[in-house]
Amino acid sequence: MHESVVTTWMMTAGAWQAKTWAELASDALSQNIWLTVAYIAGGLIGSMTAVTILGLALIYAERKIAGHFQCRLGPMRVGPHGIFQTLADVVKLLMKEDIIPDRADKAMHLLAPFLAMGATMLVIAVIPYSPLLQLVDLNIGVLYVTAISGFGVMGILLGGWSSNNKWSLLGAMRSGAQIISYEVSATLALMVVVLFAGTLSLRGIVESQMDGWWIWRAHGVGIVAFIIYLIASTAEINRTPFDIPEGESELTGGFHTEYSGMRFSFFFLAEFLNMFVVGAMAATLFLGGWMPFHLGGWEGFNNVMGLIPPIVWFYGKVFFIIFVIMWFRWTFPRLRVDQLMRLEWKVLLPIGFVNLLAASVLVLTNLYFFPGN
Amino acid sequence: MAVKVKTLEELLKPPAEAASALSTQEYYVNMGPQHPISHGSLRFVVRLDGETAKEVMPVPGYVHRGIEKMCEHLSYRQMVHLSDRMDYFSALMGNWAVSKTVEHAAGIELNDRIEIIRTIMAELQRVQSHVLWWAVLGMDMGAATAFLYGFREREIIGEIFEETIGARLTMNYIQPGGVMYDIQPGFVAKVKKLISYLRPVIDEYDTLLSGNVILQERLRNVGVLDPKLALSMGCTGPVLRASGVPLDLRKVQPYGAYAKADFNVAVGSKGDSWDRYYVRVQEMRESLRIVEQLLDGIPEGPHMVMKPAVRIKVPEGMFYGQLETSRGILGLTLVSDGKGAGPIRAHFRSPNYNNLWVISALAPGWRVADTIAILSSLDLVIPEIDR
Amino acid sequence: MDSAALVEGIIRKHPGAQLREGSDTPAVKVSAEVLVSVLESLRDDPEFGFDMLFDHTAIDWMEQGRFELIYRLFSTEQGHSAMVAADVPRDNPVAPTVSGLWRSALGLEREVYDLLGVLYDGHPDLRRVFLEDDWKGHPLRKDYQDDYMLERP
Amino acid sequence: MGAVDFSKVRLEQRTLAGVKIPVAVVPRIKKQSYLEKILIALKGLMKGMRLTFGYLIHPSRIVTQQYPENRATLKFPERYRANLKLIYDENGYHLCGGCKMCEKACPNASIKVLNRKGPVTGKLELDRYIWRMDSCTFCNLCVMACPSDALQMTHQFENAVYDRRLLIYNLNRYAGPPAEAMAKLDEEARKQAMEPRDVYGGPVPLNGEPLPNIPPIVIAGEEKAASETPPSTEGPAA
Repeated sequence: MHESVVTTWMMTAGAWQAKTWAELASDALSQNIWLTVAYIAGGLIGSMTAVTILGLALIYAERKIAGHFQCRLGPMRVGPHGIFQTLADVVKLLMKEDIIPDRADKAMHLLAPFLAMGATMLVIAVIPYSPLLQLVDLNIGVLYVTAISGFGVMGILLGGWSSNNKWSLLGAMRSGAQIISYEVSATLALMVVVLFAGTLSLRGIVESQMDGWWIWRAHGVGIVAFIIYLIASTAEINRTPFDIPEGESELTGGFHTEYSGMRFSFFFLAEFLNMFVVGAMAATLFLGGWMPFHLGGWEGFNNVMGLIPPIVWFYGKVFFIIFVIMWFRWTFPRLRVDQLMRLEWKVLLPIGFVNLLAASVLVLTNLYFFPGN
Repeated sequence: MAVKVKTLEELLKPPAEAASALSTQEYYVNMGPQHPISHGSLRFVVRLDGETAKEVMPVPGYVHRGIEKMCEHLSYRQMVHLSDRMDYFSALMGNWAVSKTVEHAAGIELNDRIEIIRTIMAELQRVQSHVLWWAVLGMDMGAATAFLYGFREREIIGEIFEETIGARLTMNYIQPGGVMYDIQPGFVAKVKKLISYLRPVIDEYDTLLSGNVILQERLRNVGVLDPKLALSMGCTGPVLRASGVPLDLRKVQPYGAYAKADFNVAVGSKGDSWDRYYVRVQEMRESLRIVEQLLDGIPEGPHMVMKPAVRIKVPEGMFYGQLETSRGILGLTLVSDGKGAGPIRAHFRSPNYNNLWVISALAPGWRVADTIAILSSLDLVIPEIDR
Repeated sequence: MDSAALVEGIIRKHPGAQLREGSDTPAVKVSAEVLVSVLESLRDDPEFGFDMLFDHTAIDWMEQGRFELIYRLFSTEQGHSAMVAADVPRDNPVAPTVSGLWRSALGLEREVYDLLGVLYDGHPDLRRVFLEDDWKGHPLRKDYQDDYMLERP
Repeated sequence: MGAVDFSKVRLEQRTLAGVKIPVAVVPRIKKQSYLEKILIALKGLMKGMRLTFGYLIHPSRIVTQQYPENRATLKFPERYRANLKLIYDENGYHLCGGCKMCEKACPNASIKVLNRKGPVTGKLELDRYIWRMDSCTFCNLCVMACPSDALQMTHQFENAVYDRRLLIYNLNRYAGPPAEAMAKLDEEARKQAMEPRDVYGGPVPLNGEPLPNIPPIVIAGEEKAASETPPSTEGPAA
């Protein structure tokens, strides 16, 4: 994930057409199978390391941001300004006893956190971090991401069901209903961009935004789709104001009530990585992915923007989205389960459909900015 | 024994087998005594059908300390510090209730200074208590930030108390025959500063929570308490006032210096959780008004009309005193034999104990999350229920 | 209505009632048999209009062998309050329930049962409130003893 | 324009219990159409977000204190009530005459004053002033009851120990007459009248074990009670 500075600068010097690592890998496959195996193994290890670092960073960020939203300081003890606090917590969680409730469905109870985590890991593989860095470029990238992130609910459902606890079960059922509902809206919002870009490949979508990001190129349709996606995906990843599956004050923790130690930390990490995935998808589809911010006609400005490495652009956009999601969490109260459904089926879904319809009209009539490209 | 006494186990009948494959099965869950909503140690046995609560049975008693029994062994002065430990969010009003009853029983006359200091302190305490309730309601609704903001203001008011009283929570300040300490010289200026700080902050609360559509949807039309039912259930305080009955002892039977102040009694029009919510927010503003009016008119005089070591003599008989705490009417029945230093029987009429049972009338038919909202809007303090 | 007139009015309406001495609030004493009917008429009679059962408790007069039940009533219309007292014998403390008149009695009577052991005939849900269901004894009785009680030095 | 106009509190006069009461009827949430509702809702949410963002970008509004680090700058109000202590005058003599008023005033029996017959003066004087911090509620009644103003609540509030028995303090530094009586004695008699006392020199908890290395002191008349109660740190006295 973290390329050397040299590579980054090579790319910014106009090497966007260079082959990605994924393409190199598929080339290599035809030549040597061991290269491919090495590639897969390297990718796995690389993304696991990246995911761990990312998770720790995000947890730390959330605690600090939450603290400052609430007139607090956040963690201050471990390390300067508490930067090693998350690390200390990880050590603590790893050393804690892993309790499996009596009469729980053991196999499923053990499996659930890994399912939740695994689904997220799979999505990480297809996200284009920069022109060069993308593990796999699937030609059905958007479809793959929606499908796999829907798979994550299996972990929550299994975890809640197998815990043999009524609160967990309630949380899991809520989560199931919630994710199934909100996936519809999220996908509808993504479809808008797919219509404009004319491709399902994430790399293709990023490249289609060379002249402008889809959030503003489409006469308002883009921004509506973006807002719908943001709300729906916040719900999909169970963040406040849609955190009813955990519902701390109602369900005492929801689906992960009975989890402790490392397995709990997996659920915890999965939540934060899901947030990253949502941020990455929103950035890729609506905010131009690793594309720098360009304004038509402002050559000097564009050149300066182009000097910033693409990976910085990508992460900047992702962290902005993540910040907004955290901002939601530390401002809003929680919805009730039926209000949640009402919001989806009575507000988001109709607006999403109308928006998709409007988008298709715009696409057919070429009535958006820079349709030629 | 002719009268049948039940146990909780007998009430919890095992859920009937589902009649068909499509019908649902009811189940019991225990909310509490260790549950984030229980705000202390209160247990609810809830019969659920899916997400819908069918029956809510409060099971109090986890913090029962036998305060009434203890009072039988204590003197009238010593009783006061136990009232701190009932409704600890309005400890001063508990102190005042005991002191008021004892003074009434022993025939102690107070001067204006004592009455005004007591009133100011009690109203500041009411604001503090409501701020805390607001914060906790935010937390129960999932808005953790509101919780921290509320605590911030609570601490600021607590510092005023600490300055004059020396304690923040269990203050034991209002004593039979006066108040423990006279106010500090800078007290009036500090409280004025506090009022000018709190007013915009309460508007800020409106922006953060009251104006938030999610909170409005969570509270509006949820748990409507009919005024007739409220009276029959013995509700008092904001819970009753939200149903439109302006029963406020500060107006109905003015005590302290309330007759000197001009203020409105906040009432609701429908009696749902929203009314219970906003009545309290409005009460904070009215309390600030009371404090502001009284601050300038504190007359000179001693802060105690009798020496703190003098034994209080209460004649034989039965005495009753009551006042309006943050949560309703707290009454105290004292039975004295005219001989001992303390009562032979003391009974607290607890506002929370009566408000508690409302939950079992309001919650059925609502969802689990609404049960939380209703409970939160009732503003229960468990140690006062259990005593 | 002021206190003297209130007591007089109640006694006029209910010949069985008599003044309960030694209370600072207007108080009458009735026998336990007529308690419910007296309270019901106090609630429904527009002259009194006691729509709230404010408080209910009992006092253990151990030497005299009786529990005195105390009902505090309040009228939100008239603004007056009254206390009705009734005696039940200490060795067979059975009292009629008033939970059919005011719902607040449901909780208050449970508390009195729990702490003083007065049994309420007809109470739909007579259970202990604070103490466990298998607790022995009733702590607010004057002769209550248990192993963990500490005598004040 | 929000869903609720918070400034619009309806003022009315109502009569209850024969008293005219000015009431403020709190605002209700207005009925809105579908689109209006969505827009107002979004606006309300944005307002809340603006508020929290304002706090995020103003670190000066942070109110938390870094407690153990800021010990040096912690400020206590003068009347702050924490651990009890006996006041000593400039010569190091306490003012307590052993009248037991505090013991009688204490609601939790946290104070035990033991007197002895003074070896020099021949009068009753303070032997041990035992304060059970573990059951003290800091109600200040003892300080108020003291006729010779010998007691004070200090600002020392950090009391964490690993054994509850260590919370039972002996407050007087010496057994002997108070400053008032000391004034009548000469230098030599003063020294003789004083017998040093340790912080942990009092009797053991009502039903606890003796402290390690500290010999238990049996109060006259309570030997039996002390021996009968089982040694336990989790007794009901808590």
